[in-house]
Amino acid sequence: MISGKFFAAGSDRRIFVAIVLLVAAAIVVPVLNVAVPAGSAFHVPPYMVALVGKYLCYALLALSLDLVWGYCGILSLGHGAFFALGGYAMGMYLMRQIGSRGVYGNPDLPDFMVFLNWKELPWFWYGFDQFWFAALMVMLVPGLLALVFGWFAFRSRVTGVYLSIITQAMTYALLLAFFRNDMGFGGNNGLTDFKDILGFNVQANATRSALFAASAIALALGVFVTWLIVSSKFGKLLIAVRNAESRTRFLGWRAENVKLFAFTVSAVMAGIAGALYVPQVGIINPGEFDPGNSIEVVVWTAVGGRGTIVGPIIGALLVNAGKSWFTGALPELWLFALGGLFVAVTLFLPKGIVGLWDQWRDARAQRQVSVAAEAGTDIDPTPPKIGRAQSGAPTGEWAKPSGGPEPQPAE
Amino acid sequence: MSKSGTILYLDGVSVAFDGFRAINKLSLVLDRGEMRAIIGPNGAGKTTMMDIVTGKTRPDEGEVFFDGQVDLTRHDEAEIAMMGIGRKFQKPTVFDSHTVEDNLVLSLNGPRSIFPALFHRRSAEEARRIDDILGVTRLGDKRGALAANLSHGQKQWLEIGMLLAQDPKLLLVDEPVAGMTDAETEETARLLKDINQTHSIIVVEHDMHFVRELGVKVTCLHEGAVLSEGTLDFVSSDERVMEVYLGR
Amino acid sequence: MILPALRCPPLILSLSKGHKSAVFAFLSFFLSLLVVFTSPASADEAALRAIIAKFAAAQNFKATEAVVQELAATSDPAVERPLAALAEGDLYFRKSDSAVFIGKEAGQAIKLADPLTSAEAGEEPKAAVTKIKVNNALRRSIRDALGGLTLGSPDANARIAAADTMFKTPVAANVEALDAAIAKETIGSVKLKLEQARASSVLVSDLPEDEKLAAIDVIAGIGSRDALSLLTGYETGAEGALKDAASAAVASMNSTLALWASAQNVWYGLSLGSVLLLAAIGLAITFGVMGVINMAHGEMVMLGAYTTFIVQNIIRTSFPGLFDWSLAIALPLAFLVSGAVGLAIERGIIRFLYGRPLETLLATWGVSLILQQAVRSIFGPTNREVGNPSWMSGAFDIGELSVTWNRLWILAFSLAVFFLLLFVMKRTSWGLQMRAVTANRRMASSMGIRTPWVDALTFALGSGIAGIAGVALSQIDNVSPNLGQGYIIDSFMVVVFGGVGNLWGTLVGAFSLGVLNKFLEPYAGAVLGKILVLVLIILFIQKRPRGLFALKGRAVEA
Amino acid sequence: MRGTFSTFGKFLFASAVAAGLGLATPALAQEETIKVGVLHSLSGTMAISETTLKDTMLFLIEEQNKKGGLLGKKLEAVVVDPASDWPLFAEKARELIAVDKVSAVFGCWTSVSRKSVLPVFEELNSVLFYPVQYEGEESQRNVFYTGAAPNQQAIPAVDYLMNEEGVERWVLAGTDYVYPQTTNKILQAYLESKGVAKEDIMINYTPFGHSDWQTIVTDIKNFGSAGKKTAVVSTINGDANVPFYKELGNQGIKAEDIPVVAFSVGEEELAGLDTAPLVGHLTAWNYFQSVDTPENTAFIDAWRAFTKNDKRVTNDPMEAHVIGFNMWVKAVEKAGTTDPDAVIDSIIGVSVPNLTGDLSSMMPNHHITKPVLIGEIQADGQMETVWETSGLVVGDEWSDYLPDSKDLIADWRAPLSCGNFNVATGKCGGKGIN
Repeated sequence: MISGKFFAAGSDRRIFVAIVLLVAAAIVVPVLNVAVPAGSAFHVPPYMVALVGKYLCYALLALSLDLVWGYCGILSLGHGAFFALGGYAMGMYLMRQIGSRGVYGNPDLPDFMVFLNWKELPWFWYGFDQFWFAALMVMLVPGLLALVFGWFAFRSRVTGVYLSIITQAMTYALLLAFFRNDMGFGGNNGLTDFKDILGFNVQANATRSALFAASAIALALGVFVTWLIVSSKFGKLLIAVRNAESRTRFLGWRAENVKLFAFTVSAVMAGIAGALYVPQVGIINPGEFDPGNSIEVVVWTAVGGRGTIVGPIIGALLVNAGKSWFTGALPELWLFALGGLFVAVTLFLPKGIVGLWDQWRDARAQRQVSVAAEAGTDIDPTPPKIGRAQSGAPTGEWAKPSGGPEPQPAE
Repeated sequence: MSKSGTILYLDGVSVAFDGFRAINKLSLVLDRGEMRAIIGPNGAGKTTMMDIVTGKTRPDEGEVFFDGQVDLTRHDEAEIAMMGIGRKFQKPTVFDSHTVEDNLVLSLNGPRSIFPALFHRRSAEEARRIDDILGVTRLGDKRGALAANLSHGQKQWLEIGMLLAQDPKLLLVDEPVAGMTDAETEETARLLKDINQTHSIIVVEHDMHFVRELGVKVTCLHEGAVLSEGTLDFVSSDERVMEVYLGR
Repeated sequence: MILPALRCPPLILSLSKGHKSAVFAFLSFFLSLLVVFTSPASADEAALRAIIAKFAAAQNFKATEAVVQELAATSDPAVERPLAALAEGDLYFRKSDSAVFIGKEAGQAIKLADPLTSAEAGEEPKAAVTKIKVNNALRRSIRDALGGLTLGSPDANARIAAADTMFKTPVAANVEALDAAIAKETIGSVKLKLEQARASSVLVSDLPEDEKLAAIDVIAGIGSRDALSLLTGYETGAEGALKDAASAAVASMNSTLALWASAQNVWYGLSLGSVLLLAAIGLAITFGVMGVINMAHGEMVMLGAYTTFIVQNIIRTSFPGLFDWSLAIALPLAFLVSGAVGLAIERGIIRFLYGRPLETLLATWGVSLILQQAVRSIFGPTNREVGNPSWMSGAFDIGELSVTWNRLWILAFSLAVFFLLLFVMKRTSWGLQMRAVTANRRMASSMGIRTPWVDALTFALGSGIAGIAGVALSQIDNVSPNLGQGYIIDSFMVVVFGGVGNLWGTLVGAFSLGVLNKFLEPYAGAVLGKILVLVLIILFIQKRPRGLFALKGRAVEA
Repeated sequence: MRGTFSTFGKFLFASAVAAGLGLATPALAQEETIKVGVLHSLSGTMAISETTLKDTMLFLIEEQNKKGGLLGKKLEAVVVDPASDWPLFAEKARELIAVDKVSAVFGCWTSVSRKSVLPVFEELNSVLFYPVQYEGEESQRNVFYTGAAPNQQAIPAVDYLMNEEGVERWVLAGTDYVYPQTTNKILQAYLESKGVAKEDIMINYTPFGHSDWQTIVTDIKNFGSAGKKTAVVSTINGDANVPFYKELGNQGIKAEDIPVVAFSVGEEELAGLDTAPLVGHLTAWNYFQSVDTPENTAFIDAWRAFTKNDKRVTNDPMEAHVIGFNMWVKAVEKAGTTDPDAVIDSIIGVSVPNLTGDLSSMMPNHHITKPVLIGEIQADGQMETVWETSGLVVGDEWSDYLPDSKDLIADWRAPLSCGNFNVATGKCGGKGIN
């Protein structure tokens, strides 16, 4: 039924295209990496596989933020926390896989516990030697945190700035907590020196390609699931909550449950992104909880265009590619470029790249309509559902302090 | 006063914001099937009264009962809406980035939990009701238009349509005809009277022409309490009412 | 060994209680006068020179220490000059002839002076002389030796300093000297100090037990940390009735000190609160009043701190005499610099974003990155030195409460800024306009208020105040490009906790978070304490979704 | 439909291609050069320390080129900015080795950044020179540790305090991360082995960037008033030091009463501080700018000329890079190639002059020999050496004071070629349970 709707209705081509591209990348890139000889022009170097694989995880993270921010108006400044928790769950599995190959050769304890003189494995490390358990935790831990946090916050109707700030407080508190060596997660150094994943060497080229493919498929699935959610009646409800939360209440909807569901699903997606990220970069440490990281995710989403599903993916890929390039080519200048980008995007591209594209297409359609109208024909410009759904900036509760909107040059 | 037979029963209700008494020992009773018009100058407490009935604001003291037995002060907005109290806001509040049709889809009465919404498919019955409502509210040709692009009057109609879709027992309608043409105003009055055949209604309105058109009992609020109650002619000839509206 | 000091003629000395360096500077100065105008009834000068010459041969600290002791044992006031110079690291010997001099660096050369008479003795290149090294242990010995020599000083402060030194380093031999000094003493407060010093010396002497018991009483009466330290040390080695008396005294002092400790904690909490208040108060304007989520707020603070650095730099190179005024000069400049940058940000970026507060978050985050990197490019990535003016250095005691001057000034300053701001907002027409624009932009503009200018100036005011905060924070924190980052999250927490749009909320929020933090710290540790505070804020916001001092009523709910 | 497809296809691939092209461009050099990677943060929180090391590397490479380069080729520095972001360190390391094809990398400051790049160096088989003092407990085939191990810094400092200052009571204060935790574990074991009672050791951890030191300084003061001579061993990191020392100064804690010995405070950190109230507090390093040797004077002069700043300070990690770079140059000359395997073999036993007037040698455990200097802070922000080891100390990668590491040694010479050889079991691989 669901897939029937997806393929038959063709309701948003760009979703379809994105999924096809991602699946294609998941197949083609590993093949070009592993099977094509290194000298060939079609060879994808392992370096690129690792790099783009990392970007894809970021893209999934940005997509998860898009679900809550773009569609539901919840600006989470703590999404990096869910990402990091998923990453830690995966990292714990990878640490347990090292077994006695650690530098001290202790079969049970990870190295960092050995040299801090720990005698036995803390209880919360139990079970992580099993992949299925770790995989479950990857989703459960961020999901549960989001559920508990959201249940408190949304039920008490913490909204707008207040919500953003407490999500930031949440990730900041976790950052400080994970820095503590006593927590048993390796402190500042985090978890590293991974050897195997599911019995395959994490550093092997084939494993890396497989992880790349897994990331691409996960992202494709993420796109599909997000699309399913936002194109259902629930998705309409999400947008309704973003537009006028209290109005939905007067219609009998429980806005807090709507938000809670979206927030939890989003956290799970972020957790999965983190879990795929860790084996590819080879380390997870508290730095991922840094509030600055979470703000950067917001920026990727804004650059691509929030509330558009493909926008955040494009934003994450572009900004990170830019960051990779700048930090290598113009290391002294890259913060200027990054900062300038944020300013420029907010000023001139309030709806992001995808929003700009829609605007341009709408303008063209408008011209066609007026031409057609003059010719006496009647063309109905059906507005693209997802792209345009965005058009009202998600002000809602936010607009209050400064009153009515001022002129906005880019609109 | 007995609560039985009433659809809405307010007794001795007071609420204050930072020392300012918005509602002051207000008592108001609406019988089942009744339509009531409420008038009063700005700040008389009309909107706050609606906030109390719909659960947005908790009264400091007093009783608020729905349908003779439900204590509304113990429920929140969503529960109250599910019990059957619908509200149209003074400033038309529709979902701007949804189409007219989707606005109605979200308002149709039915299950209000997450998973049914996630796997919801529109039934023939729902499609028919939407068509009906679009016909009644004359928004048939705007079905696919974004609510944000509607005129003020059309938004008013859409919100009334949303109320209809919700199919509540009691409708609270705040200034339904602001921004409407005379013809539309008359049309709205006719529609409300029509709805009143099967529903109880409270209408807040400044437009005396419209209130006269409705031809129902009128309550005038002032400084959070009932100043005068009766037919429009009775109320408008009340000296205190005249003083409030004209005097100061 | 310090005993012979008593037989010296009284020295004209002025000892300030403050820095050791100051003490030594005074010492040298007055000693030079002394050498010129008095003829010391002293040991033979040649003998002294012979001892001093041994410094050149001292291969290690132990050897140097022996020479110091030998010099001190002469009890000749003239030895204070070379000893003071040694403590300061200013004593050198010439490689060619092993002659010992007092030296002062002058560029690539060392200016030499005679160690006893301070007569100029020419210049040598650095390579031709060797510095006689000194370490903490040596400095301690010298301090003790000099302390004994100043017991008979005509300056009361010098005698108190000497008594304090003797109190901390009790020697049995001091008792006799102190007895004599007590007999001569006329000033009550000094006498008390001398008696305390005597008591500490009595404990280590072989005087009878009842004298020692009396001494324990005297020391217990002081009640300070030093006294406790002394008695605790004594207690471990004592026996019988003396041990019991010491233990009892230690116990009672400990309980008194515990009370003082909680008072101290409150003070620390207030002081931390004042820092939070300073950091947050500008944000209370830009974020609280205007609704701009200004992530570049921390960088405004940083700009203020760098302005202080520049001002001090100019003063250091051009007007060294004005150094104590540097902060006063920096204040208006920091306000102008940060205010101007704020104005530029408002005019250039933020005014296009009113009504879209989330976008202001992104844009100002970008601005903060740019400002950080700009400062890094201009001033370099390392910390810059901003000095404390003398009136902000050091500490004073109220009972056992130790209050540092810089914290006290910052507390006073933060309150002054707060009330000034409150005055501007509540009592001036500008403040009225500001509030009018916030409450209802359209109405305000139709009443003839030029809303764009009010917006711009309000933002500039908030930024300027952040700059002022930077001047104060430069006194206690790093002046580096990362300065602002450290405060931004805390600032937002304070404003949100206190309630957006309410200045009093920010005040109460800052101080309550500060005190809370400081009371958690001793139990939970600094890290866990901070985490707990964050968790409490999160929980608090659930209870009061709009902060401590929320505005109520219909208008608030959008 | 087509339009949509191609546009979004472009978007997706554009990012990948942009990255690929962008990263490949710096490779366009005129003549063949030997590339040297410089992996130090130029932005973010660590820029404060690491930027100087980047400049040092540029300086060293320029000096070497003036001498005619290496193996007849010019050296070329490839500078990247890992931006204090640990995963980015790994990405940039990979970029340097795989894309820029550098022959060796000089970089990292924090342990976590080193840990983050380790797998990359292992996988792509390149060499990293790591110039900062660290907690030890590591010896990796591809990494050369030119900073101090705990036995080259912490233990001599404690010995000094014990012997010269008669300290009996110890406060171990550090930032809560691995280096202080491990160092303090080692010191605690060491102190206890010297007969210090448990209650005479106080351990305190604070978060990164801690700025309110009032309570802790008071605690130190109180701990120090127990009638025994007390000292503070500080492993407080980075930015937290300035407010810590300011608080010490303001609360009037003098070095004569409670000396503080720090392992992470160098000339660079002190440059941001008025040191007059701190005179006499101690630091332990393997190099001070004030060291009076001809090598050091020449180095400082050349460095100041290079940076065009006659006040520019030098510090210990800079010296570590000087030693590491010279060792690498010598090893490459000895091997006749920059091939990492050859260099890894040839560098062991290489000795180069350090700036303190001795010859430092690369030991088989990939750590180097260094003198240990204890210095007192002076009013001008410099350190004055008050004590130094009589000879050079070999870096001990596996501490003898931790139960699980005391049986381990590292020796990268054939045939042992092992980073964690267990002398008790005679096997490579820690406890060697397999």
